[in-house]
Amino acid sequence: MHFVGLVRRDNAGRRVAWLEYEAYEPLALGAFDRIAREAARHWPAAHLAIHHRTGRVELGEPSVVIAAASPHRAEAFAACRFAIERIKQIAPIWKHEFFEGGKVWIEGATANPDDERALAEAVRRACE
Amino acid sequence: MHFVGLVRRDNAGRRVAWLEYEAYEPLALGAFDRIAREAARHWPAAHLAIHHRTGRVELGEPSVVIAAASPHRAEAFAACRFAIERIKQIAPIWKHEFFEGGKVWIEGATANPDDERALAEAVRRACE
Amino acid sequence: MRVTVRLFARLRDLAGAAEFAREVPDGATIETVWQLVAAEFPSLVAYTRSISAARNAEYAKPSAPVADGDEIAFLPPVSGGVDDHV
Amino acid sequence: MRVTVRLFARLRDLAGAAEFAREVPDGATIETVWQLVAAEFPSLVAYTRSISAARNAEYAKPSAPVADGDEIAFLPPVSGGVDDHV
Repeated sequence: MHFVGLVRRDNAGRRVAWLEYEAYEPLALGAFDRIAREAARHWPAAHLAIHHRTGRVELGEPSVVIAAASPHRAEAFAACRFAIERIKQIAPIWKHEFFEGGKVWIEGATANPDDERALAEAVRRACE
Repeated sequence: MHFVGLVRRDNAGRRVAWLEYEAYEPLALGAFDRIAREAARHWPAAHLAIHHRTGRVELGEPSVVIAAASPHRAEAFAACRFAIERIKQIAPIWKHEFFEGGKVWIEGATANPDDERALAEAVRRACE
Repeated sequence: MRVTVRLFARLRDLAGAAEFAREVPDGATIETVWQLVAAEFPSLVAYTRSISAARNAEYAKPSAPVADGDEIAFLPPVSGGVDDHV
Repeated sequence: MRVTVRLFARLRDLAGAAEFAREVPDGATIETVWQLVAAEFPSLVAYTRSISAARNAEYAKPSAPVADGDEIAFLPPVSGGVDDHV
């Protein structure tokens, strides 16, 4: 299965014009590997592939794509959901939102791959 | 997001050669509409599209594709998972498995769209 | 009155017929039609408790009345979607 | 010893610099490097409690020692993936 995250027009009451994603690329690729290994511990049959755009991304375009394959659909769903939650937690990627009248860096979570509570929350959301 | 069900080589200890899906097509299309309406009651922001192959399908080919779109990823995941569970419950589609040395009709659930327990189970599996 | 009976998947294989017209009595229900079909094709009797039925391509209960010209379909347990390993 | 400091996203905008080399004392840790950077760019001080750090493109704790030639990156809170409406 595939999860595709699309750039939305509306965010926090602002009308988005476009986004620019910035990544610390070698660390981001390492984080994707880490996420795949974490998922494999919980859903051993599932295989993950993760891709995230960088640079300018227009409205309606995909910013992130996750593919999860498994003989069992429950594991594919769980691994895929886990991956998107975990990307938001630990992937060193930043969203620069350009809207009518300005721009703003969106800042979410302080990335800490060793935070066991965050990991547990991602597993919980993955709906085993 | 998309869910793609692929034909597997191994089923119940048999080495599958290919599958043939048979559908009662007008009723199947009606069941897909019904599933989309049911999903909309639980996850109003999610939109579903469902497609199922009929006839011969080779190993590794997709047999079923579900697309779920929603502004909120949780709803997309839930509606998509709900749809696959519900297809298995009520879509008038039958799998004829051809394996080395024989063939067998796979029979699962007695289709009953009014079975509230089955519906509740599909909602539960969808992981709201 | 006259209805068209449709059988799918293993029901069709057992009966050796996918679609045929039959005369049914006035006041017949889905269940009446099934009993006539099962009497004609005894190999179908084992499915009496597990079939579903449809009338004119909509799911219908056994007690639903049938009308002249209806298409009455009998469906063995379904197996669409993906493999049921979970 | 000498390390390369990298700043990303809003940290880079605030400092007006993406990458620069700095001399750090022997025995320095990630935290030492941050303190030097924050002293040089006071607008970064507010991020002291919310940054993450990496050493040679691997996440590292504040207490991790740094070595000559290391690339030390400081990362504001991340926001990849999809919008956080749920």
